[in-house]
Amino acid sequence: MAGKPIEMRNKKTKEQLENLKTQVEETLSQVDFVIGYAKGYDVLHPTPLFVRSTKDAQALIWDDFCINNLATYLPSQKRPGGLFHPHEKIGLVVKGCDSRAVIQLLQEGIIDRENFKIIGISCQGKVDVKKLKNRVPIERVESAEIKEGSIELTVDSRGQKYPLEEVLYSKCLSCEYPTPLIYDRLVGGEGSLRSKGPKEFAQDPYHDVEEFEKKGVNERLDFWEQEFSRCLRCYACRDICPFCYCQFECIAQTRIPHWLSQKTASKENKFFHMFRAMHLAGRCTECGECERACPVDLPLLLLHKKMNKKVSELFGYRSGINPKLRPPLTIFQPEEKNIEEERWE
Amino acid sequence: MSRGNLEPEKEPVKNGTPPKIIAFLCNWCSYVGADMAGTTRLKQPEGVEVILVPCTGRMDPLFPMKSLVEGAEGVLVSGCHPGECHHQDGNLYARRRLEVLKGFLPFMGFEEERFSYTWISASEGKKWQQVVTKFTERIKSLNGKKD
Amino acid sequence: MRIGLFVCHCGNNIASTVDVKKIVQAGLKLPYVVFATDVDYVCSAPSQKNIEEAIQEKNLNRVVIAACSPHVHEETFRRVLKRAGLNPYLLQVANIREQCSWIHDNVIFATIKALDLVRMAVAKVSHHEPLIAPKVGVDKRALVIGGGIAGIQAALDIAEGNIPVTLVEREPTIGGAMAKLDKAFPTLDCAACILTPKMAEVNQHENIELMVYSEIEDVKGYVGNFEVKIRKKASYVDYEKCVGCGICEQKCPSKASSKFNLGRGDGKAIYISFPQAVPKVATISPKHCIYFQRQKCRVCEKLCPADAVDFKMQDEIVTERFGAIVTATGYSLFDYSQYGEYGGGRYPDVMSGLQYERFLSPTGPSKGEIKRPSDGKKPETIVFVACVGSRDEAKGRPYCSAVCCMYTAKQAILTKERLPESQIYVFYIDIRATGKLYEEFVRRAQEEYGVQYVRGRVSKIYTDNGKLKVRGADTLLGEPVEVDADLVVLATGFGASKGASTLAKKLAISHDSYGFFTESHPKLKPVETNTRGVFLAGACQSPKDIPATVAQASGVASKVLGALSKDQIETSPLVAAVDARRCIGCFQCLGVCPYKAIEETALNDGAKVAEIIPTLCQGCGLCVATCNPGVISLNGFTDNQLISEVEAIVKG
Amino acid sequence: MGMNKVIAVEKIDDWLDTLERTHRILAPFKTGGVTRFEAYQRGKELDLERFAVSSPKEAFFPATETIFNFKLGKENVSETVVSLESQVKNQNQIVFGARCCDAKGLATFDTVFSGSGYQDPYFKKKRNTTLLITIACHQPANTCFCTSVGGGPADPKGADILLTSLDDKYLAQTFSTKAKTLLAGSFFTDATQKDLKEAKDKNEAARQKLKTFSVDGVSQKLTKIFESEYWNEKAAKCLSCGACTYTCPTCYCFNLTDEGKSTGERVRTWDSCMFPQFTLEASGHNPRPKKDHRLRNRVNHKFSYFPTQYRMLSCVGCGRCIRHCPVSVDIREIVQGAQEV
Repeated sequence: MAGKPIEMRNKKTKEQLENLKTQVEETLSQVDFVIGYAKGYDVLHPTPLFVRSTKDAQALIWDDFCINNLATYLPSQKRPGGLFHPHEKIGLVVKGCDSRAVIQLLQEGIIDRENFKIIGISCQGKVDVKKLKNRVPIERVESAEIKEGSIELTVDSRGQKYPLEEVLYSKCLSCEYPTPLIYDRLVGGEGSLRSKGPKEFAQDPYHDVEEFEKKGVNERLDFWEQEFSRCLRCYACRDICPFCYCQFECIAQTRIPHWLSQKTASKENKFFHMFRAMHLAGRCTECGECERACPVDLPLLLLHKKMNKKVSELFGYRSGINPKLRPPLTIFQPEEKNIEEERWE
Repeated sequence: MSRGNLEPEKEPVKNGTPPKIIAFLCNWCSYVGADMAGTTRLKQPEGVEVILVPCTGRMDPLFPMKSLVEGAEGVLVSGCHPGECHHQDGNLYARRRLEVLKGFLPFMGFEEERFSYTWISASEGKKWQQVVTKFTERIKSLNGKKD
Repeated sequence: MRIGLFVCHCGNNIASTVDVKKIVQAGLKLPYVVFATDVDYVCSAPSQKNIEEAIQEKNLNRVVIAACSPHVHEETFRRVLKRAGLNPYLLQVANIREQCSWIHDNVIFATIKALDLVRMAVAKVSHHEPLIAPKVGVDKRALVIGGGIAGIQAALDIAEGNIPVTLVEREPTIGGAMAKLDKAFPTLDCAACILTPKMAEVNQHENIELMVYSEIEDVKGYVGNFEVKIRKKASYVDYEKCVGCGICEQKCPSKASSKFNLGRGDGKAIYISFPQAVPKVATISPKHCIYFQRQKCRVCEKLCPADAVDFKMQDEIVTERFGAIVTATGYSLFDYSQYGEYGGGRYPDVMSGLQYERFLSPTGPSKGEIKRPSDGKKPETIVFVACVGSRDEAKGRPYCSAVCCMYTAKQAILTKERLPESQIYVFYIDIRATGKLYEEFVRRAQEEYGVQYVRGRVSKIYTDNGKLKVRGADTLLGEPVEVDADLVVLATGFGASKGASTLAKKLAISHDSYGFFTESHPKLKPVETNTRGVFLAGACQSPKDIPATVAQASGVASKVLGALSKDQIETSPLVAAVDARRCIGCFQCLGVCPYKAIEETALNDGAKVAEIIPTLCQGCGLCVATCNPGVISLNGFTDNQLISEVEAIVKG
Repeated sequence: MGMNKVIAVEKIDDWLDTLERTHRILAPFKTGGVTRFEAYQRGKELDLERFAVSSPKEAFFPATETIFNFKLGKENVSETVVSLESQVKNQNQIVFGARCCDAKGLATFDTVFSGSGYQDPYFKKKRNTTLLITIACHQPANTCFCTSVGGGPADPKGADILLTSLDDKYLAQTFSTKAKTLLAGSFFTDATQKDLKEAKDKNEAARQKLKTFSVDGVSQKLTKIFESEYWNEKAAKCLSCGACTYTCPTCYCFNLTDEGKSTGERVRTWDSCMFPQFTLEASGHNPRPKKDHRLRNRVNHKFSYFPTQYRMLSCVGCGRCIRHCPVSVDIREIVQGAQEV
């Protein structure tokens, strides 16, 4: 099919990949390793790649499935003795939504700006593999390609086609920051992507929260009762979250303090997810990794988006946007504008 | 809610039993205010049981959350008025944390009326009686709707 | 675990609505409760003895006492455990009186609730650990902030107890408001005559270090170990060399309003506040000094015989350690210009009580001669208006300032003595004359000196061709009254001294909404604050007259001497501690601690973790609720203890 | 010799209904977009095509299991007595729709819980009353590698009955005496030689679809490279969560805790060697503080420690640990990579 105009989107992605490789190689001199994406066990599942040499860099990929929020590896620099990569200088490939996590971590002071280098890469929205999973047996996918605004998959050597706005992540459909808010280098140029990215598909980011809030209280109670009965307590949602950097000391598993047991009863699971939402209030940057990591597809992002909606209503604060702001629950105002004392008369 | 292992001769009047409400009171203001309501014999419903905390700053939102998840019918938190906290900033941090919790609980299927926080100084025994009576009524009306 | 349960009847205070016997029966069924009994008055001496015996006989290692509020007798019962050889913190008090028997009528429900409270106490006490109150050394030195009569008296009494005192005063001289008075009621002694000897004594006392023209910059530490930074403001005159001859003040060409005379009467850029000032030294006010404003003049530098003027002086910060701190920062006058209807601030012949006192004083602007500021003439009719900025809800000043009725009567008598033929009116609401010989004093003003007391508020003061028209009402006659006055004195009430709330923040003490510092207990601990080691004396706590102020000053001195008499002090063990092994080094706790009691430290593998200084920690628990991994525990209120109480209620 | 019967696809639901009267049936159902083993209920959407998230080990090794209930009572006033009361329900179970790898995983549990050493009564009671009806796998996923670890898409090992799909009907072969009772009844007709041949061909075709790699000598090689930097590289991206172990059909580690104060229960819950708390000692020392230690341990356990002790791999190649890993750590790549270090 020579001569057919290559999909504009794919052309951009390919250029970015070439540019990314050179940027990563240049960054190698300033850091111990750079984390990017490599081909995973199938075309739909890229996997984080730790690049330590130009040879490793050749394995770098960049496509419509590279979704991992690599900022989750940053807090590990803080503590030698325990966590992942104590005191090594890290380079990181960071998309727009991931960059909010980097900024929020800076705001919380758990990482030091000079300990890492950010290779920002502007993004055109990523395909949500779980939306594909509900439509086709993705465990037997052979190929996947974007063509004229749709994705074409071959499974069991049969072609399937779905329009992009049906399969992109919901966070991408309402994306406000396709270009990273913080970076040392930018791949794919900033100018051309100043447009809001896939805005034309845009939805209000909190429409699902508002829908859920319309339900009656018992309906909501039963919904969570039913959802949380599936939770295995594997803690993948906690361990992938960039802000759960106290994962190895988490009170979900301690006896002192003993807030809950490891029983997988719906009540205990519910309490775990509720207190995690409380701990993330005014911090979570809605990257959606917890929902992606959950083996039993719990609607976890809904929880954290509700909390962020409440925090922004009360304190007008959105996480991970302005590095100078202190997270709202670590400060207070003598007079709170949006909090009225309850009237008892 | 079982009544512990007290076996009174006759089971108390079922529908008359006041709903059980947990009240976390700060040591310097609200607990003293509740004591003052006691010294002035201001009658109150029998369901409110007080847990003493050194300051509302100590109030981890997980305590009201755990109380409600474990089945408490209502949770109250009260401390010194903003600006008069014995420990300076305790109630000012608590106000933000508890307001966020108050907005989150209904989303998880708890009626909004089941959790409340307020400020009661050491001399406001009367206000404490009012808060406790009003709050118990609210919980009773909720239970009324339920069964 | 062997828990003893003691349920009190409290006469019939508890027994009237709580079936105590049933609580004891049910209590015996609770796990680990091996002994339970009811007691008539558990706080009585014999009952305390019985508890001690029960502890030893039944070798109890936990005690639950179901009685009145812990605020009443927790300390008492801790001493009981101590005497019985048991760690005093293995105790939990269940409040079944103020928060149960006294507020309920239905015996069944009250008993059920009382049992719940007992079950909560048993559940919590089973998590209690023995706690040892840490002992700390004591710096046997005292700091007194404020050099008015309260500060002076406190400093002298403390110094007499052989404790070195540092007296810090923000003005260039001590004496405070009292130094501004001409006479003091009810004895009409000359205020200076009774004050200046004490001021001199302060200056010469070998145990008192005087730091004038200085302010408190920062306070750290805790009882026995305060570290205070004091800012010695640049006075541009070397106090060591200056002999107070006053030549500089005479020759200084600048014009300034005299701060000491509250803006009435002129003063100079370089000044000595008043003749009997202690220390008698000059100070330069940069705002009015021609050299500072226009880099010219320096007359004072040339003429000073002692070569004491030094324009290059800088503020100096001095850090000193103290065991106790006394705040005696006095009061400020209510700003009467807020009463537009009284013409305050617009009419020169309407002034505050203290300004009028300056006119009465021989060291005042008119050398004691009563003259109308506007035209210097002798006033024939003088009107005093009581309760200006006191007992006035509308102006946000509902309280009574305690002294205005008395100083108004005094000023009326002094005026009548100097202007016998003058006619004096006093508009008042109620006369407050409660001190010794106070009522008789006011009666003398009315009968002997013919001062005309008119009961009613003044509604308006306005000028009509040179005359001040004072319109009010006479509620006894039930008719309006209008007086043409030559001079009006507003008996202005007390407010907190300027900067009181900033000082309160530095001392970690609280204050009410008017800025008066909060005492630990209005009746039983009037001179202490809720922050151990910080004491109060005088008007900074609430408006009061000189006799009450001096009494409080001597009272606070005994408190300070008591606190500093021991070589070691026990601080509360109910403080927080970090489990360094589990701390992840996010330091959110450090960010919220109101007492700056948390520091960064490093483990041997280089990991940075938080560490709490037990003696700085006041046990508020803010860091515990902030620590997401639950790594900080607060003795007496750990997460597991509070959770066990919640579960005792919910799970029954 | 086992029986060979045939049952029409539309008869499966009726068959399950009759079985349900005498057995608790656990089968893969789709709820909330997730296929997982749940108790049978008429009307639930049975999903035999997609892979269940976690394995059917739930049937005999549940995520939460009460070992016994305790109650602190009082004989006489002064000393507290603990009364224990444990009830293990006697319940006939059927695991319907497990894959051959899941069934083979059962062998690991049998070795550990009722092998030569300590016999776990809770496991044994459930194991003896549970029948496995597995289904041959004709469309393996791209993460499956059962043939590389001594298994196969139609390997009957561990199964009581093996169903092989023949388009509109299933061939049902029994491999245990108890299984024969399940095939009575009108739903079944005898299988013909044609059916058996067709099944054999389908199973062989499925086997061809799978790429096989060799694991010879892996156990010894893993021991050799224990100290190598290899593990640091492989574990770099790992988040040290429990998704791989909790969905794995052969992971059997658990935790025992007492919950409750005056009344409560001792409860057994799943635990994961990937959590740091797994090896945290009371002293605070942790022999495996870093995630590369833990990943090395997980792979070594499956491919070195267990085989050395019980002479069989404890990995059945189901690929769940790959599919459910949030960062796609691939155990195949680790094992093959280890051979070249």
